[in-house]
Parts: sequence; C-alpha cells; structure tokens
Amino acid sequence: ADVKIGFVVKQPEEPWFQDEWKFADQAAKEKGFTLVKIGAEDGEKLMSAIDNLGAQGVQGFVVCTPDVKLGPGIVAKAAANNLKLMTVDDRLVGADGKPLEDVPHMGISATKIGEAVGQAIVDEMKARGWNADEVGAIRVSYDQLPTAVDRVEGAISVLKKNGFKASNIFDAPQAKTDTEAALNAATVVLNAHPNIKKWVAFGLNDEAALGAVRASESVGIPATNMIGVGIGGADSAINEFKKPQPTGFVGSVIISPKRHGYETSLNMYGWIADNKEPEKLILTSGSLAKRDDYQKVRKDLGLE
Amino acid sequence: MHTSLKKVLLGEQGLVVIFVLAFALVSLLVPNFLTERNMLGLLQSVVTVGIVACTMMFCLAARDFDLSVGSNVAFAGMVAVMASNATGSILLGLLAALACGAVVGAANGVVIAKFRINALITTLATMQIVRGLALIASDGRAVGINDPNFYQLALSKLLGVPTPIWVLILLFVAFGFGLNRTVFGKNTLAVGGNPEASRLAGVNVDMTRIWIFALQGLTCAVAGILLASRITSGQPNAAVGLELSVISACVLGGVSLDGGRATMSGVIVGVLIMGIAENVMNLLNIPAFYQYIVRGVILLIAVLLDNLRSSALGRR
Amino acid sequence: MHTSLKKVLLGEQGLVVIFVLAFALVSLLVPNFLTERNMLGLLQSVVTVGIVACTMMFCLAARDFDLSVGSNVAFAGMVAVMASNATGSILLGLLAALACGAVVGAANGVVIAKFRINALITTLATMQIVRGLALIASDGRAVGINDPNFYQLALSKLLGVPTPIWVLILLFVAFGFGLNRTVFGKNTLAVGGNPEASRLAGVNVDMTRIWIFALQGLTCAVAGILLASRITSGQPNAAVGLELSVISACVLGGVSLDGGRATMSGVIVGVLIMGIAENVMNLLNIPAFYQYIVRGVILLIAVLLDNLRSSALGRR
Amino acid sequence: MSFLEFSEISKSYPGVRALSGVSFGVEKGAVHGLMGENGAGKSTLIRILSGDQNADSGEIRIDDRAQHYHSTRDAFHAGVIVIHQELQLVPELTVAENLRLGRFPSNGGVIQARRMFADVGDKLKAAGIDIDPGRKIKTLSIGERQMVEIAKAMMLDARVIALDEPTSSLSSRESEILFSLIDRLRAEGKVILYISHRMDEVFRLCDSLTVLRDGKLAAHHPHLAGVTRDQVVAEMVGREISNVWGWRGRPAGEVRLKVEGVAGDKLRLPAGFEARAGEILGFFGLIGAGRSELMRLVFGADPRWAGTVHVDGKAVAASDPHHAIRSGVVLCSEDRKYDGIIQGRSIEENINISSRRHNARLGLLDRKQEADTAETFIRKLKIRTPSRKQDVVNLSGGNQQKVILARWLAEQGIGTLIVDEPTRGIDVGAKSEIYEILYQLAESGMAIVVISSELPEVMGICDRIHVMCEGRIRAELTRDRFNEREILAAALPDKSVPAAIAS
Ligand SMILES: Nc1ncnc2c1ncn2[C@@H]1O[C@H](COP(=O)(O)OP(=O)(O)OP(=O)(O)O)[C@@H](O)[C@H]1O
Ligand SMILES: Nc1ncnc2c1ncn2[C@@H]1O[C@H](COP(=O)(O)OP(=O)(O)OP(=O)(O)O)[C@@H](O)[C@H]1O
Ligand SMILES: O[C@@H]1[C@@H](O)[C@@H](O)CO[C@H]1O
Ligand SMILES: [Mg+2]
Ligand SMILES: [Mg+2]
Repeated sequence: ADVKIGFVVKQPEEPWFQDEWKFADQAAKEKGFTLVKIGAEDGEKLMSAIDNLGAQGVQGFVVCTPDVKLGPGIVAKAAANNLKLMTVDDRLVGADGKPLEDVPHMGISATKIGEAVGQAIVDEMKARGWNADEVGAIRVSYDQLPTAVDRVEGAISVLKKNGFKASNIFDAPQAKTDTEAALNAATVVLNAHPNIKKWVAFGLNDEAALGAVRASESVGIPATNMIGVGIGGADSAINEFKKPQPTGFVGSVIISPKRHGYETSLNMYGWIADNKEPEKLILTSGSLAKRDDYQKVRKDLGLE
Repeated sequence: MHTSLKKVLLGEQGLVVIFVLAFALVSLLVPNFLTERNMLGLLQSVVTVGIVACTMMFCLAARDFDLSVGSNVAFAGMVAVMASNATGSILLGLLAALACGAVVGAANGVVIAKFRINALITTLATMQIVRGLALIASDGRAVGINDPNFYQLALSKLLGVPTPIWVLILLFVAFGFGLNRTVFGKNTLAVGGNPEASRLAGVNVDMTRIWIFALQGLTCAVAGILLASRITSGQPNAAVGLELSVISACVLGGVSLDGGRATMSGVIVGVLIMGIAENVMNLLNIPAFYQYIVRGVILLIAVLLDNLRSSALGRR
Repeated sequence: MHTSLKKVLLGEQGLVVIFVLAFALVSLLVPNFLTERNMLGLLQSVVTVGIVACTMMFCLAARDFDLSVGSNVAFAGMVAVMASNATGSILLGLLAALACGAVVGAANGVVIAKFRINALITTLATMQIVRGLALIASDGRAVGINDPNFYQLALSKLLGVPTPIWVLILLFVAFGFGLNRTVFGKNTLAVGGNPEASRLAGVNVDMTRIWIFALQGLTCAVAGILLASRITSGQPNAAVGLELSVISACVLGGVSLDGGRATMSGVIVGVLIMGIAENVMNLLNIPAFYQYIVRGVILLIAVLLDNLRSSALGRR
Repeated sequence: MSFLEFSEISKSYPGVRALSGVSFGVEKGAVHGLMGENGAGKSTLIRILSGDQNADSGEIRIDDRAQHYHSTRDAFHAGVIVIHQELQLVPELTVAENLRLGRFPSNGGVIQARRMFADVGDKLKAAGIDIDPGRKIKTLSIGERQMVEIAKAMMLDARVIALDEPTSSLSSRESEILFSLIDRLRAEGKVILYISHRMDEVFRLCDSLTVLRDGKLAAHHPHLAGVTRDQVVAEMVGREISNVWGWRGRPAGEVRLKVEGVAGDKLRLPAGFEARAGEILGFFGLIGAGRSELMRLVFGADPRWAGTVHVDGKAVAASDPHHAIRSGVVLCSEDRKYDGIIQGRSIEENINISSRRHNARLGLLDRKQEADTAETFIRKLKIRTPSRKQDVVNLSGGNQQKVILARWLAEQGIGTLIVDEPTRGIDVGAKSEIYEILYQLAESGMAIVVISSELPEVMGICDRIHVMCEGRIRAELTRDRFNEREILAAALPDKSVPAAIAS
C-alpha cells in the first residue's frame, strides 16, 4: 500500500520548522511516500490535526508538540487513530513530568543547548580578556514557554560556573518572541545600568539575542563591548554574519533541522514500510557557528 | 420553481442554505471529507469555539464584547486540573472550574455595567490578568492530570459520538432557545438594539449585562474543562487568540457588532464554516503559508455571499 | 484655587493632566526612569504603536476597525528590504513599501465601503492574507539588508534624538491637526457620529472611509520601514498582535468605539501610558507572569480614573 | 391637593438651568396641557416624572404620596407611563415585543409568545390602531412607529400618562385616533399630561394648562374657558405674535427644479413635478403618502430606478446626495434622530457640516467663519444653549430640529431647498422666524419645497400645493384656490371624507 506520513509542528511560521519540513519532503521524494504537513500551535489544534491525519489514512506521524505535557493525550489520540508516533525536537513527558520512554524521539535537550550558548559566551569573554565582574548579562526571557526557560537557565548555569555574579544578570522579559519585543526589553535593562559598559546577551533563539544586540547599538555600545549568542542559525543569524562590519552578535548555536526532518521521517517510513522500529532515543548536538566559520558549520550539518 | 428557489435563498435562513450547498460541494470534491471519522474529528475541533460562541452571541447581541474568553478557558482548565489533583475528586475540580469561570465573567460584567468601563478595555484587562493568574498558578508549565478518569470526559462516547460533541449540541439548543424564547434572550436583544429604550421600558440593563458576562464565564469554564480533558493536562498557554476566532465565527454568522441582531443558526453556520475551512485545508495538504491566504479569502467570500443575498433582498 | 484645580482636572484635557501627575509620581518613585537615555528608549519603544495609532484614531472615529495593521507593518517592512535589495536603491525600496502599504489599506477601504462588508471580517481577512504574502515572499525567513545605509533610518539622530522619534512627533502633529482643523478630519468624526446623517449632509462617506484606510496603510508602511531599519532586517513574523495594542492605546486615550469621538492628545497619552507601563515594569524587574496582572490592572485604573473624572463632570 | 402634584421641582445641567421651582397640580380625569418654547423644560419635567432623571430638589406626589424613584421601573410601578419625545423602540424586535418590553408575559422566564401576540393584537384593534403585532419595528414608517409608542400607554394599567409631543410625526388622521383614545382614558379617570406645540390640539383636548418659560412656571390655567390662544402665545414667548404665517406674495421665475418620472424601491409609480425660482411649493399628504420617499429619490438619498432630475437645466446624478448638493439642491430630512443630528458633535459642527465646503481652503477649515455661522443661527433661530460648543444631543428636541434646519439655511449658492417637516416640534415663536427665513430665501430667487403634514402650515406659507396619496401626486392647487376640503379629499385614499376631519 501507499505510505502516508504526517509531520506536525508547533510553529509552522518559524524557519526552523520550515527547514524540518523541507528535509522531510526530501526523504519523501527519495522513498516515494506522501508527506502530510500540518501546523498545530496549541493542544487543541494538535488533537484535531491527529484526527485529521487519521481521517486521511495516514499510517504514522512525527510531531514537535506545542507542549511536552500533552504526552498522554497525544499517545492516546495516536492509538485511537491507529497511528504510529514519533517525536522530534521536544520529548513528551507524562503527568509525573518523566519522559515517555516508549515513544521514539529525536532531539536535543533544551538545557544542553543553553549550556552551549553559555560556553560560547564564556569563551568569547576570555578571548576578549574581559573580567566577569565588570560585565552585565541580559537574560532575554520568555518564561511563558518552558523550553525557553530551560535554555536560558542552561546558559546561566555556565556563566555562573565561570565566575559571573548573579547580581550582574538582568532579566529582560519580552512580551512576544519577536526581535522588536526583545529589543524593547533589552533597551530598558541597558538604560537602567548606564555604568556597566560591557554586556553579554542570550535568549530563547536568535531573534532574542539579536534584539539585545540591536538595543546595545541604539544606546551607543560598540560591537567590541557586546557579546550576543543566539540559538537556531537560520537566516536571521546568517544575515548578521553577512553584514560588512562585525556586530555584537558573535555566534549562534546551530541545531540541525536536516537530521531532525530527514532522519525522523525516514525512520518513520522504515517503521511503516519495513516494520523496522526506530531507536527509542537519538540525541543530536548543537554546533556553534560564528562569523568566520558559519558556512563550514552549515555544510558539515548538511544545510548548504 | 424559480421564485421559490429565490425565496429559500433569500429568506431568513439563506445563510444556512448557502452553507448546505457549499457543504455538499466540499463533500463531493474533497476526498476523505465526508467520512464518519472526519466528521467527528471536525466537530470535535470546533467544540471550544462553538461552546464559547453560544454566549459570545449574547454578548455581541447586547452590544458588548469579550476578549477575555481565551484566557478564561485556559484558566478554568488549569483550575479543573489543579483542583482535581489537590482534592482527589474530579467533581470538586469541575465545580471549582465552573465557579472560577463564572466569577471571572461576572467580574467583567460588574465592571462594565456598574463602573461603565468600556467592554473592550475591561476584557482586555481581564484577559491579561487571568492569563497571568493561570501562568502564576502553574509556574508557566502544563499541569498533568493525576486521575485518568478525567480523560473520560473527552474520550467517552454516547451512541458513537464523543461527549464533548453532545455538550456542544446541548448548548447550541439551550442558547438558541434562550435567545428566542426567553425573557432574558429578548432583553439581551433589546439592550443591544436600543439600550436607552430598554432602560426606559424598565429592563434592568445592568443586570442583563452582568448575567451575560457571567454566563460567558460559565461556558468558558465548560470549554476549558473539556479542553483540559482532551489534551490531558491543564495548559496555561491554551486557547491564545480564541477570542478572535469566536467573534469572527459570530460575525460570519450574521451577528451584528452594533448589537440587537443574532441567530443561533447563523452562529452555528459561522462556527462550522471556520472549522470546515481548517479541516479541508489540511485534508488537501495546503502549505502553511498559503493557508493564511485561503483562510482570508474564505472569510471574505462567506460574508460577501451573505451580503449579496441580503442586498438582493433589498434589506441592507 | 480649589475650583480652578477642579476645572483643570475635569476639563477636556483632564486625561492629560492625570497623566502628567502620574508621570511625575513615577519619575520620583522609579529609579532610572527619568534619565535621558531611558526617555529616549521609552519613546523608541512606542514608535510602532504610536505611528499606527495616528490613523487608527481616524479609523475608530469613523466607526471602523482595522485588524490588519500588524500584518501590514510586517509586510511593508519586508517589501522595503526586498525591494531595496533588488533595486540597490533604498529610496525605491521605501517608495515600494509605502505604495504596498497604501494599496493594502485602500483595498480594505474599498471592500468595506463599497461592498459593505463588515470591517472586522474584512480586516481579519486581510490580516491573514497579507501575513501570508509576507511569509510566502520571504519563504518565512528573515531577509537581511544589503545596504547598511538602511540602518541609518533608525540610528541617525537630529539634536540628539533618533529619527524615528522625530517621525513619530511629526505624525502626531500632522494627524492631530488633520483631525481638528481639516474638512477631512471633521468629516471623519461626522461619519462616525452618524453615517446616515453625514451622507445626507453631502459628505462622501465612502470616499472618506476609503481614504482613512489608505492612510492607515500608509502609516503602517512608515512604521514597517522604521521597524525593519531598527531590527536591521525584514521579518515576516514582526508585529503580530499589534492591532490590539494600538486599538487599546486609542480607546485608553478616549477614542470611542461607537465613533465620533477622538482627540490626538488622548491617543498620545494612551500610547505613552502603555509604553511607560512596560518600561517601568521592566525597570522594577517585575517577573514576567506578574507583568500580565500589572498590565491589566493599569489598563483598568487608567480608564476608571478617566470615567470618574468625566462622570464627576456630569457628562456620561 | 391634586391627584398629581409637582412641588418646587428644580433641575440643572452643566451651564443650563432646565427647571427652577416649578409647582402645579393636575386633577384626576383631566387632560393637562404643558406648553412652552423649545428648551423651556417640558421634557425635563416629564423625564423626572418617569424616573429617568432625578430632580435636584422638589417633590412629586401622586395621590398624596411622595414619590421616590430610583429607576423607570419604580415609576412604572407607581402607575406612571411616559411616551417620550424621541421614539424609544427597538428596531429588531416586533411590535408586540416592543409593547411588552420590560414586562413580558412569561412562565419561568419563557415568554408566552402566542398569548403575547394575541393579547397585543386585540388591544391594538380595540384602540383602532391597524398594525400587525408581528411586524418588526424596522419595517414600520415613522408614523406607524409613533402609533406603536402611543399604544404603550393604552396597553398598561396606568394612573398617570404623560405624552411628549405625540403628534409631531402624525398626520391629522392618526392624530384623530389618538385624540379619541385620550378621550377614553380621560373618561376612565386617568391623569394625562399632554405636551404639544400645536395650539389647536391643546385647545381641542385639554381641560387645564401650564405654561413654562425658561424653566419657570409662566402661567397656570386650571380651566381653559376664557383663555385665548394669543394670551397663551404671549405667556410662552413673552411677546405677541400677530400672524404666525406672515405670508407675502412674490413673483415666480424660471423653473429651477424639474423632476420627471422618478421611481425607486419605496415609490414604485413614477412621479414628477417642477419648482420655480421664488416659489414655495408645498407637499401635503397623509402619513405614508410617499412625499418623503419622492424627495429622497430626487436628492439621491435612495437609489433611483428611473426618471430624471434637473436643477437649473443640469441633470443631477442619481447615485449619492453629495452629487445633488453640488448641483444645487439640498434636502432637510424628516427624522432628526436617525439621519439628522450627528451625535457627539457640537452644535457648531452640526451646523457647518455641509456649508463648510464653501469656506474651507485646500481642505483647511475656516474656523472663524464657522463660528460666525453658528453664532448667527443660534441667535436667529433662538437655539437655547449655553454655547455653540455644546454637544447637540444635550439640546431639547425642538432645538435639535433648529440646528438641522440651520445646517441647510446656511447653505449658499443653492438653487433648491427641500425641507421635510421643517417645523416638527418647533415652538410658535421660532416657527414664524423660520417662515420668515424661507420667504427671504424665496425672495432671493431660490425654489423651496416644503413637506408638511400640518394642513394649516402648508396652506399658511405655500404658494402652491401638491397633494400626494398612496405614492401618487393626486392634486395641484395654487394659492388662490386653496381649499381645506379639497386638499383633504385628495389626500384620503378612499373618496369619502370622515366627519371627524371634515368638520
Ligand atoms: N442632558 C442634558 N445636558 C445638558 N443640557 C440639557 C440636557 N437635557 C436637557 N438639557 C437642557 O435643558 C433645557 C430644557 O430641555 P427640555 O428638553 O426639557 O426642553 P423642552 O421644553 O422639552 O423643549 P422642546 O420643546 O424643544 O422639546 C434645554 O435648554 C436643554 O438644552
Ligand atoms: N423600512 C421600510 N420598508 C418598507 N417600506 C417602508 C419602510 N419605511 C417606510 N415604508 C413605507 O414608505 C411609505 C412612507 O412612509 P413614511 O410614513 O415614512 O412617510 P411620511 O414621511 O410620513 O409620509 P410621506 O411619505 O408622505 O412623507 C409608507 O408606505 C411606509 O409603509
Ligand atoms: O521551539 C524550538 C524551535 O525554535 C527550534 O529551536 C527547535 O526546537 C524547538 O523546541
Ligand atoms: Mg421636549
Ligand atoms: Mg415624510
């Protein structure tokens, strides 16, 4: 029979998921199965999406859930529709908060990415010869999103381990997850501490770090006194590296949408077509990309 | 024959007729659409919007506005889950959720009716406050359900149809009846149609508005409970943007933002149109970015058709 | 003394006076608030909302509604960047963006005025369609700016004040003047006050509405251009939810949703209150979840104060 | 002590003292007239009686019991029914629902619809009001709506009934129905307060009369025997008005407005007429005769299906009023609340909205000119207001009407002025000022078309009259041939003239 696979993601507008879809499509073309792509921004839409997949005669699907706590619901819904289930990016948890280990997953822990960001910042500080005591850190936060909390906390843990004082870390809560909101929130922090001359910044993604970098520019902090590190490595970050002059946006931790999109759907195909059950857990890692090496890093990840 | 067709199309129920025609067309053209599975899935997908639309219809008919419904749905869902977990009793959890929803709604009503604060601002404020409460209560994270029986609210079936759909149908019937056949419903339409005249006629305008908002809160709670059961957790970020979907469904269904005009059949059609659009776009695998455009165009066509219909009727 | 104080508080400009008092209070109590840097930062943070509010004021005053502003801002920003990149000329890019913005706005206006489709539905539809276009045009990705001179739009300063703030002030003055001193402004208010009476009084109601929407599109384009320059790229996801912020600022500033009532000073105060609230909450380091609550409460207090004021005045 | 007693009632609005120390009493079984200039405080007094507004001081007693209302509901329970000056109906609800609003017959909250419709239908029939209780208000004409308003008073068991200018949008036939109803209520021993600017009606109906002036009691007549109309006019306006109409002859010139075969949605039969420079042309008819509909077609306010309109030889586009205005014809419409005043805006803006296009330069307002125009008309038409900046909704009904009239009288460079019920709700004093302005405009060469349902008015001021009936122009009479019987005969659908009107 024809193989039909669903690929459901939580934020279809985000480049990251566009890329995942793109690579999943590539797998579909190679193996000759049909890929059904649906965006589901919240739990309710996700439940409907699964019903919809069932109605279309899909045999299995890969999902990046809007919330990991939806775990039991997703599992039940998939079972009710007789669908095979795999997760990508974010791992489902049960009511007790423990991962649902039965569901095959490919992803990367949010805390780990955050730690990579923190490490990148610390390395850059060392390279510039900064003294942690005279540096301020902007935590561009979006606490409404659990993943976002885990990421920034990961970064902070590394900073602290390397001698950063908690009192030098300032919260810049963004009202939305776009660059403008991060820019406005970071501006307030910078203006509230005019005596601090050197800054580092991080957040949930590239947009958050970029907002903070833009804020530093607008209040006249030179690029040499700013270190922003983002997460994602898609066009927002690349545009920044392409600028003729280096900016305070030093690097981005790239995670590979290729593996996440291509391999997951390939695995799902194998599961359906050849009854080859995928590995329960595959963890990928993030790689830091900077102005001078981003092309190489992307090539290594299979993105160019 | 020709004139009687015209009569049906242009009559009060013209929107319904247009809808039926469109539905038939979609059933023929879109594969997998008219299957029992898909129909049930479709209906389940409009449960939240449909339930909340019942009372939003009253709200708009009374020339009011409620932006806080999304937050209230999320909040009530959280309360249901957390109270169930805390007390160990699902029933207590549900009662707590209903009470919280109604209190939030009534608070909206009191502020709007008694302090005469603009409904848009008031409910925008409660939208923020209630969302904040939901986030604070759960520290921004979803709360899992301890007692798996809670899932049965959404999973159980009667005559092969899931409970939430029955609840939706029940509310459609109840509020449809309420609008046309009860003193409360007529007062609502009167308050929206001419507040001054209603006041002078001795209608207790303030109490009518407060009741409408309280009911709105109550249906939000019902929707929130079913949603929590369906997604097997209380989620503080649930139902963001719900207000716009609900208001659009109502307006699409012919409810006037200037108050005084509303029909339940129209609202049902509005809700279904929006649900079908989403369903069909996914069945046809329309790419995400193009879905935006299709959604916009469908909205426009739906109201345009209805306008043509009623201006052909010379009503305008 | 006492009566003249009362007069000032209760007069037309009462909202402004309340605002000034609140501002003074905040300046005293919140450290780092009243610094030149923070003031400039604050003003820059309200540029987008402020610019769009200028024309939203007209829109609401004419009893209309525009939900498409957020999408239009993003779209125009994208167009500015992409057209600049494609032609190599920033000027051409800006003109293209302004043209696109105005065309989207005018299209809204034509559909609403000529086809008589409800403004809420129409602009909800264009909100989706235009966002879809922005996403499709860029394949959902941020588009970088080739010519660094583009950044200067937002970074350059005049007398120590960044250009966007000057643009904002200019638009405040222009539209404030436009509302009170021009035939167009008075027609707008009249159309909102009583559309039928205005039509019979010879006001070209349709053209007035179309113009308002076209202008709305134009200011969205201005805001979109400045935003793109500020964030040094065109982002298809920018300005989501802008419509609610802008409408709230207007309503907070005393613009009536029932049309016919609006003042520029009120809108400016509304915009500033919202900006200051965000600014101060961050200065005081209020945790994100509590910010929701504070935001809601501030909204309520602001309108409540204004209501007390005007009911003390016996206006109601 | 009378059955209904007002004692020392005072009420102020910002800048206006609407009532000061008004005291008088009304007996059971009496119809008591309340007269006074526009803005004298009549409606305010009625609003206080209905519980809609609170007096600043003073007291109302009914049957020797002091009344303390907190809402209109309380007043209703005390047996007070008020028919307000502005129609208070809900357009989307039916006649029966409107008549029962606030007191639906219900069973546990469920409306007993069949009972309600039957009951209301019976009562309407008994009152001689021929309107289907199941029709929605929005499908009724103004006149029919007014009858529905009046029916409210008949529906309910009231002790005190106050009617605020109930006949202002009725023609003589409906008025007669109303009068017979009022006679019946009087016979039942109710107290009836009756406000009107029509002297004839007051003398025909009332047993006693109070005159208000500037919010104060100007005169109280326990009996009307021996009281003359001139005396009441003098008490109202503080001066004698010898001849309200003041008609004077003028030569008619060229044809300025030429209407041929126009028809539309609500006026299906083609109709045509001409109006000449210097002429005042009257249109008389019963309610629903189609006069307003005809003029709305001429003006492009409603879409025209057929026919042509020429102003000074130039064709007028059918699509929208602003074309008509630019061609030199303006229409002052009949429904001041629905399509007349612009709520929430000042008197000054309401007056200048149309004529400002002559003064504005490059789209900028000429504020001085606008202020001058407003002040001029406030003075000329005696618009009672603390300032030209006053929101127009705060004016009394008659003063709002004057504002709308001023909007059109302020027009310059206009060839034809059409006024629909121009003096509805306007006091005698102001009426004669308005007529004088119309004469002056005619003398300056304008063609003037007046629609009026008041026969004395059309006969008093017009040079020529068209009589309409059921959408057709049935008769044309020139001033030398004006004849009440003939006009009424042409206005009535059936040839027989009922005795009540022909008297
Ligand atoms: N809400 C209000 N605010 C301010 N002034 C008001 C208000 N209502 C009435 N007034 C003023 O009170 C005065 C009395 O008004 P009222 O309506 O009682 O007059 P009236 O005698 O009924 O006149 P008319 O014959 O024109 O109906 C008027 O000067 C009017 O402008
Ligand atoms: N909304 C409506 N729909 C259908 N018919 C209407 C509507 N409004 C008015 N009519 C009809 O139009 C005619 C004129 O109504 P109306 O009572 O407004 O006229 P009028 O102004 O009192 O009298 P005239 O037309 O002579 O000026 C009536 O036959 C009435 O039934
Ligand atoms: O939401 C994030 C997305 O932005 C991308 O970074 C992959 O991981 C998801 O959790
Ligand atoms: Mg009056
Ligand atoms: Mg008429």
